[in-house]
Amino acid sequence: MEPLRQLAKDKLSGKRVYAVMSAKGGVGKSVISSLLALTIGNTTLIDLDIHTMAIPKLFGLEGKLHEVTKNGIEPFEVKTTKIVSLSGIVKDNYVILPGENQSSIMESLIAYSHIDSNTVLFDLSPGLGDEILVLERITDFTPIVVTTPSKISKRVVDYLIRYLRERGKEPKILVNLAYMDCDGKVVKPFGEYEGFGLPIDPN
Amino acid sequence: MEPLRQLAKDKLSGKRVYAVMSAKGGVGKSVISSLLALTIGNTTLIDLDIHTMAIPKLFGLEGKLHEVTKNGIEPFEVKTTKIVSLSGIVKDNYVILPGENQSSIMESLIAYSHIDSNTVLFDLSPGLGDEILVLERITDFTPIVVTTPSKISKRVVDYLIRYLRERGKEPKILVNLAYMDCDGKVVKPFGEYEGFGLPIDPN
Amino acid sequence: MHEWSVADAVIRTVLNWADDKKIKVKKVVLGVPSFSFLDVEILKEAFDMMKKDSVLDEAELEVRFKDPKFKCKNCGKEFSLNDVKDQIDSVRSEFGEEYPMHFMPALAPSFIKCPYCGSHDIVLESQDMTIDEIQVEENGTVKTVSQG
Amino acid sequence: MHEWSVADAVIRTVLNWADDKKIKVKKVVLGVPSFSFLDVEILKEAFDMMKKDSVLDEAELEVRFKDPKFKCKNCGKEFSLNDVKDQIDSVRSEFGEEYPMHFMPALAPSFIKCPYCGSHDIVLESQDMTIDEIQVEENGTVKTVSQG
Ligand SMILES: Nc1ncnc2c1ncn2[C@@H]1O[C@H](COP(=O)(O)OP(=O)(O)O)[C@@H](O)[C@H]1O
Ligand SMILES: Nc1ncnc2c1ncn2[C@@H]1O[C@H](COP(=O)(O)OP(=O)(O)O)[C@@H](O)[C@H]1O
Ligand SMILES: [Mg+2]
Ligand SMILES: [Mg+2]
Ligand SMILES: [Mg+2]
Ligand SMILES: [Mg+2]
Ligand code: NI
Ligand code: NI
Ligand SMILES: [Zn+2]
Ligand SMILES: [Zn+2]
Repeated sequence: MEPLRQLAKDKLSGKRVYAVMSAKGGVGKSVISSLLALTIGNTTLIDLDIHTMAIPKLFGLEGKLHEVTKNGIEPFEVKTTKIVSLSGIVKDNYVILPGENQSSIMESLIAYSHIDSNTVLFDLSPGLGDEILVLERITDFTPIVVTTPSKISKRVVDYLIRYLRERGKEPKILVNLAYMDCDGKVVKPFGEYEGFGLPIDPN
Repeated sequence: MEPLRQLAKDKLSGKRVYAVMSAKGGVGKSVISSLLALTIGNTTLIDLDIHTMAIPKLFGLEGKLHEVTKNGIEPFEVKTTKIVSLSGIVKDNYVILPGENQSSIMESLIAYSHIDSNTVLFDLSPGLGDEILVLERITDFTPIVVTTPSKISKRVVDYLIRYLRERGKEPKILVNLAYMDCDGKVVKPFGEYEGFGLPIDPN
Repeated sequence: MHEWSVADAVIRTVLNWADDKKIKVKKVVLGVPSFSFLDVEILKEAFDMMKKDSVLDEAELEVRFKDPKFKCKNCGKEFSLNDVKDQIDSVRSEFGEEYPMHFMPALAPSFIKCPYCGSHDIVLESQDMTIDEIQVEENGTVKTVSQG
Repeated sequence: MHEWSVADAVIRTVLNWADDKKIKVKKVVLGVPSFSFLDVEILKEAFDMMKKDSVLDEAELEVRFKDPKFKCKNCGKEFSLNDVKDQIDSVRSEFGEEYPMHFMPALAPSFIKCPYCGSHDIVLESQDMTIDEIQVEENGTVKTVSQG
């Protein structure tokens, strides 16, 4: 009997839930989840990376604390995107924690958020741990897996793809940092790739 | 009374220990720790990223299992670098785990490794969690913090730098993916930086 | 105001557990870590407002505070809440009512250092919110169901 | 061969604990998870070889196997080792003697799925190797020191 688990499940029930994931760090999960949320519109973007807390940094919301009402943690609003992050709870403190505390914090963040959009998008931390296990026991999500073209990234991300397929989920795969425009010449600094790739874009 | 902790402590006692770290993923920790190990020479490189396990992938050692002798887990040898990784235990299986199991595995990997070099170098996973807490309770290490020039990376890495300084450790900071040579023109796709920066180098 | 979310969580959990059992819930006992500083009056008010027209209609909420035991994984020493009172007061002072551990007691290691060695490598007993007991009336009899 | 490292860990830990106490250790009781399949004969042989010329010189090593209880955090069901025997046998078959959980019982969730819902989100009780008891002789008396 777990109150937080129950509340988190109920908050996500009936929603369209996406998780931007990778087993590898620095592939662009946070950048892509932010762009996706803005593009889809009317979306709640929940930052589940409890150590990095990058999403508010990407939106210029650093140092801001979430307001709390009877409905729970009120997201920051940027256009039609509603953002929830642990940094809105801890302000500019670092979050250092033993592993056993992670899942409770992730469940709490979801459970206590005021979610009134029909679409919810999660930005996950790297690794294959509680971020995935917590999400799996709370909701049926659609995985969006991000990789870069590098051999390392592909092999590491393959762990996640295999895991997801074993669990009956077919991920959508995005290749980021695929190429760069060097004065009209296409350069691929991180390796070759197939399909659609997102460019390295300083903007 | 913790047997693994004691054994790990004893294995590292009297060694010169470095930890290549970052709170941010994909900044080049694994690439840099590999280059450092090869450069320093006569070094044991221990891959503490238990989910990614990138080091053997960088050295072309994927799929290989560690030999185990009376001295423990025997490292893979590449020139004078000795490599230990969880992938040498689990082969090509993914490692998915709840957070509470992480620290035991990290301690075990260190405790059971055959370490006979005077220098030990750890490649850490991103995040601010057990990887740092485990290392701190086992050994006095020198932190080498890796960042990229991007604002996000700098702000996230600042969490780690603050934490380390609070613990009385002054980190050496490396800026990676600092610039790229676009046909003789220097391009900085991830932002501005100060001091010495390592280039984006497809080689 | 976070108390409203806590009441919501309790009610939803008990409703989910009750499901289609033919029962009336008479009492719910909630265990919370003392350093979350939940406001019991607001919590009960929220509970009473939100429980209406359900099997919890007549239920009473009892809140029991748990003082955690702390153990440092760096130096091995154990300590109590009293030993870190100043640290906790300092955090509350910085943040006000909705301070981080009000929402998430599990954040304690990020904000508390071992009073002996200064490490954040701290494990807490009883850091979670738990439903410890439910009293139900079934066929005219009141019985207690214990939970973990 | 990993048993040699286990013996090494036990000896170093007891030596560290004994420090400069004026004692003789008579017995050490080691608790290990049964599914690590440590070879007790090799373990004792290694212990006897490595304990020489120390306060453990006359010590006996007793090994007690612990059967873990498993709980799935996805569906909530509990199960025993017997319920996952086939899965464990399959991993041992793939890897041989030095299979992953031989070294690190804590790796079990990566290799075992809940027999009810297939999830890897599994928590184990008793997954760690523990020194449960030390018997010492001090001033001619044998007494038992219990550990966690
Ligand atoms: N397409 C892109 N072009 C240029 N920079 C990018 C792109 N995608 C990500 N980045 C940068 O790469 C770094 C890692 O991106 P981030 O979204 O934080 O990755 P992750 O969330 O996977 O760790 C950040 O500094 C970010 O600004
Ligand atoms: N200086 C560099 N030039 C080009 N590619 C690099 C450089 N440093 C790292 N990379 C690539 O960037 C990605 C991330 O590097 P990695 O060492 O795995 O980072 P981390 O260990 O911090 O996650 C890898 O694909 C790697 O090959
Ligand atoms: Mg991110
Ligand atoms: Mg993790
Ligand atoms: Mg790495
Ligand atoms: Mg981590
Ligand atoms: Ni409140
Ligand atoms: Ni063995
Ligand atoms: Zn301490
Ligand atoms: Zn299950």
